[in-house]
Amino acid sequence: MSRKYANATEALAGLLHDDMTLCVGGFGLCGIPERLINAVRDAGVRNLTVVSNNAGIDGEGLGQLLRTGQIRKMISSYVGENKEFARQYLAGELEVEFCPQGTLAERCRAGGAGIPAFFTRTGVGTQVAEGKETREFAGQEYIMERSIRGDLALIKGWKADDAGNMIFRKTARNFNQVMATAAPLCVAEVEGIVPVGSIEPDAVHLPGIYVKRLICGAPYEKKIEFRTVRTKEAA
Amino acid sequence: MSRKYANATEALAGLLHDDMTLCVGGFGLCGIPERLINAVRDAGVRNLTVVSNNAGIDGEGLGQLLRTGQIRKMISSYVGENKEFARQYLAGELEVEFCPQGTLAERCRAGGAGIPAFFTRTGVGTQVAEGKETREFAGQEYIMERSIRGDLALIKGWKADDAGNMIFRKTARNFNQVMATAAPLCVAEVEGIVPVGSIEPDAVHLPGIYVKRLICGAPYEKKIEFRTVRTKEAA
Amino acid sequence: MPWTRNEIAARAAAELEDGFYVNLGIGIPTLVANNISDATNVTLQSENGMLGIGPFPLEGEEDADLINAGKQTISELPSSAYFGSAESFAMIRGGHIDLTILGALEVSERGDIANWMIPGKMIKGMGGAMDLVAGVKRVIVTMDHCNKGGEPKFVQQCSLPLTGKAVVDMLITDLGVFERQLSTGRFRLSEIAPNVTREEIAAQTSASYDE
Amino acid sequence: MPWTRNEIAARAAAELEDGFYVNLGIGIPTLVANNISDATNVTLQSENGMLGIGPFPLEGEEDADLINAGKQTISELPSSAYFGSAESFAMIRGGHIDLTILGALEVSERGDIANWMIPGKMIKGMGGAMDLVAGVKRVIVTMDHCNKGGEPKFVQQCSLPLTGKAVVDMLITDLGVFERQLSTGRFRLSEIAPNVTREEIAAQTSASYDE
Repeated sequence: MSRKYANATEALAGLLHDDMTLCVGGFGLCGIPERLINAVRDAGVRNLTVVSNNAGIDGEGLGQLLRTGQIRKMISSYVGENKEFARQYLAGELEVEFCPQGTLAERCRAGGAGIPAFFTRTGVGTQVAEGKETREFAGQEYIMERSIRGDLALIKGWKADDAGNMIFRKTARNFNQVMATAAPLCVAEVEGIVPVGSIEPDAVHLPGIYVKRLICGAPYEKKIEFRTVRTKEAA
Repeated sequence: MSRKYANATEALAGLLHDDMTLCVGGFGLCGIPERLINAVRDAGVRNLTVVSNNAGIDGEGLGQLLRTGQIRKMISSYVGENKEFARQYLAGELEVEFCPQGTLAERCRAGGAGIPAFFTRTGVGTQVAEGKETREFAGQEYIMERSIRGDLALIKGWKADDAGNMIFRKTARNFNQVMATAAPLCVAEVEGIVPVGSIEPDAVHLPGIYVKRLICGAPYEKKIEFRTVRTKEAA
Repeated sequence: MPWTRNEIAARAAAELEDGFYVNLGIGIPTLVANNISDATNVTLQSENGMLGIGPFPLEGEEDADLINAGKQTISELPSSAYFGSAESFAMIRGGHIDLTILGALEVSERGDIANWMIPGKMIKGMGGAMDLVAGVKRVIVTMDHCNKGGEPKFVQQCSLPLTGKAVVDMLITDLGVFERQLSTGRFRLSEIAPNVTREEIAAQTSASYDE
Repeated sequence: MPWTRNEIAARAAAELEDGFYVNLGIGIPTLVANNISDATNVTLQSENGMLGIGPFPLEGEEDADLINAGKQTISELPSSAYFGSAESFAMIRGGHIDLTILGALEVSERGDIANWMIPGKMIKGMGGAMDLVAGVKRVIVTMDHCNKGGEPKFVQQCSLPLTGKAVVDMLITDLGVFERQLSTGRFRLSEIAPNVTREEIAAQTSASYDE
């Protein structure tokens, strides 16, 4: 029973439907599952709820699904890089739940870890607390936050073996690790599928139990949002 | 400002006092901070609360602190391998809070992650639920569990650099990773201190932010509780 | 003839499906590992932080850093992965493990299980058992039908402190197999060991169950 | 003469202590990195999952997989470590970061901060700012004393949606430094930019503070 699929469309076959909730990894354009997002676009499923820290940029990443109007609701912490997002939001075409980045990560972790709710200080006294239960612990006020669990997780890794064991590369790990746990099913794209045994068991970032289907999406032309450099003299 | 200390006694200098709570890593005798435990024994501090999955065996690991009567209370999930524990417990000399292993790990994680309480299904309808708030989420009953935060964490790693970045080896990782986060201060012993730069940034299991003091405790004569083998023919 | 311990384990092993992630308890459940067919690709989880438990090591190759939740030396596989205890139980509690097979002191007719404590006698602690019965998708108990004193362990109501309430999905004893029905929450006797009669089982059971 | 943006950053950098773990926000806080003395060993955290942020990469060495929370390309150090977002914010929320330096739209006299939203205008989201102000041990805000329209940003009560309530420990503007007193919860003007008078500051401030 191999996890390997030939391409994103095949890897998603039978898993997509209207009105579903997708948990999507990535931070900005860094470590986003672009092949899988494109396949969701091509599949044409609509009315999606998407849990993702960001919403891509115009025409890139989740920006593609915004452009096609497939997303009904976003749960995100920061969407500043996306003009189409702003337009749809202000026009009332898109529902948005802004969630602090750490609370978003923790709500997804909780969803993956069987914890329906937890308390956090993040957001106390702000709009984020509105409508939420608060409680004092040791004289401090906390908000109760609910877990997030999607129908399907889409993530991007660096290398994986056919047992699903995965490693990420540098800051491209970000939300991919936690999103993989936050749905009963996770489909992953990686830059290389390696033989079982070539990832050191102590080096695994995401154990194969979380990764049900796998594609190699290489070659990648990774986009950079803000290219900042120093000159040799300054170094 | 180096993290390196010459030995366990020096690494713990100024950090120990009566009535304190220690969070101690290890599972059985696997990955226990034995040098640091011995230094706690030699320091003679008393009335300790110790958070640790197990209590060592007679005369090994935390069994040493039981023998000297330095522990007032244990928070553990399993102590079946320690006769002195059983004796003190039945004699009323030792207070024990039994906590399911996963709940123990999660309570310590919560303590390290700024989460004062969370809900879990573990223990619903059992003694563990007694006196605890319960609540329904989506028709299921959950218990509210409180975080654990100690005064000092003692852990054992495999290798670390002087920035405190640490890697563990095989199943000796166990509770060490999470205990390191569950106190404002963590002292670690490792089998080798390596130059900064020799641990790949993607391979770090425990970032140096959690590790304030460090000793090399080598050489180790690691104990095995239950030696189980197969013969070559059976292989 | 009642099933032997190994036959109970073999019957439990028949519940494993290809691709399953499984956590095995101590005792009869440990024997399940030897009864997994080569055609079934099963990954064993150890709650102290490992996926992909290999066989016991060859003599001389024991590694103190490589043990299972029963603290026995084990070996790793090419597909193994290690992680910490918090992640291990996030995996268990989050419903990512397909099946756990555990021993028990008592199982009740409503699916309660008691396997961690005999007041005044056994004070070892529950270890990971409460987390496993609460978090794993399917819970199978393997145990002798009666205790050493000949008294039923499959009972109307557990007399010992519970490990979990209404969590057992299947009970396999030396006398037969009982499956708990989702619809009623009651067990149904679905299989009988060779040459054991329904009457013999009924006589050694204080739990009420469907035939 | 009011401080320049870089002078504000330099003043903030003086708050860093040897061994500190620090998270820097976007804008003036980013400039703090260039003002850290070589004698002070400070580790910078990036909330997208990194400890030990290095300088911007040399041209041609940019790596799309290596960015900071502002999505700018950065470099790594020999002491760097990567981790996922859940762990990154466990670190932040758990109080393991010593100091965060952030920009702000408004700071109130009780230490409230607003820096994520202008209703009907700026709808970018709060990112990690709410987690930082709630979780980090010490919060320093660096900002211009007045907005582009010349109106005070250090106010009696924030008019914009809050990022955090009573969380700012120190405020550094182009005109001076305000430290919030643990005992009273009120700010005290502790330092004045060269050739700026107390009266000038008072005139450009709607917050009440101690002298």
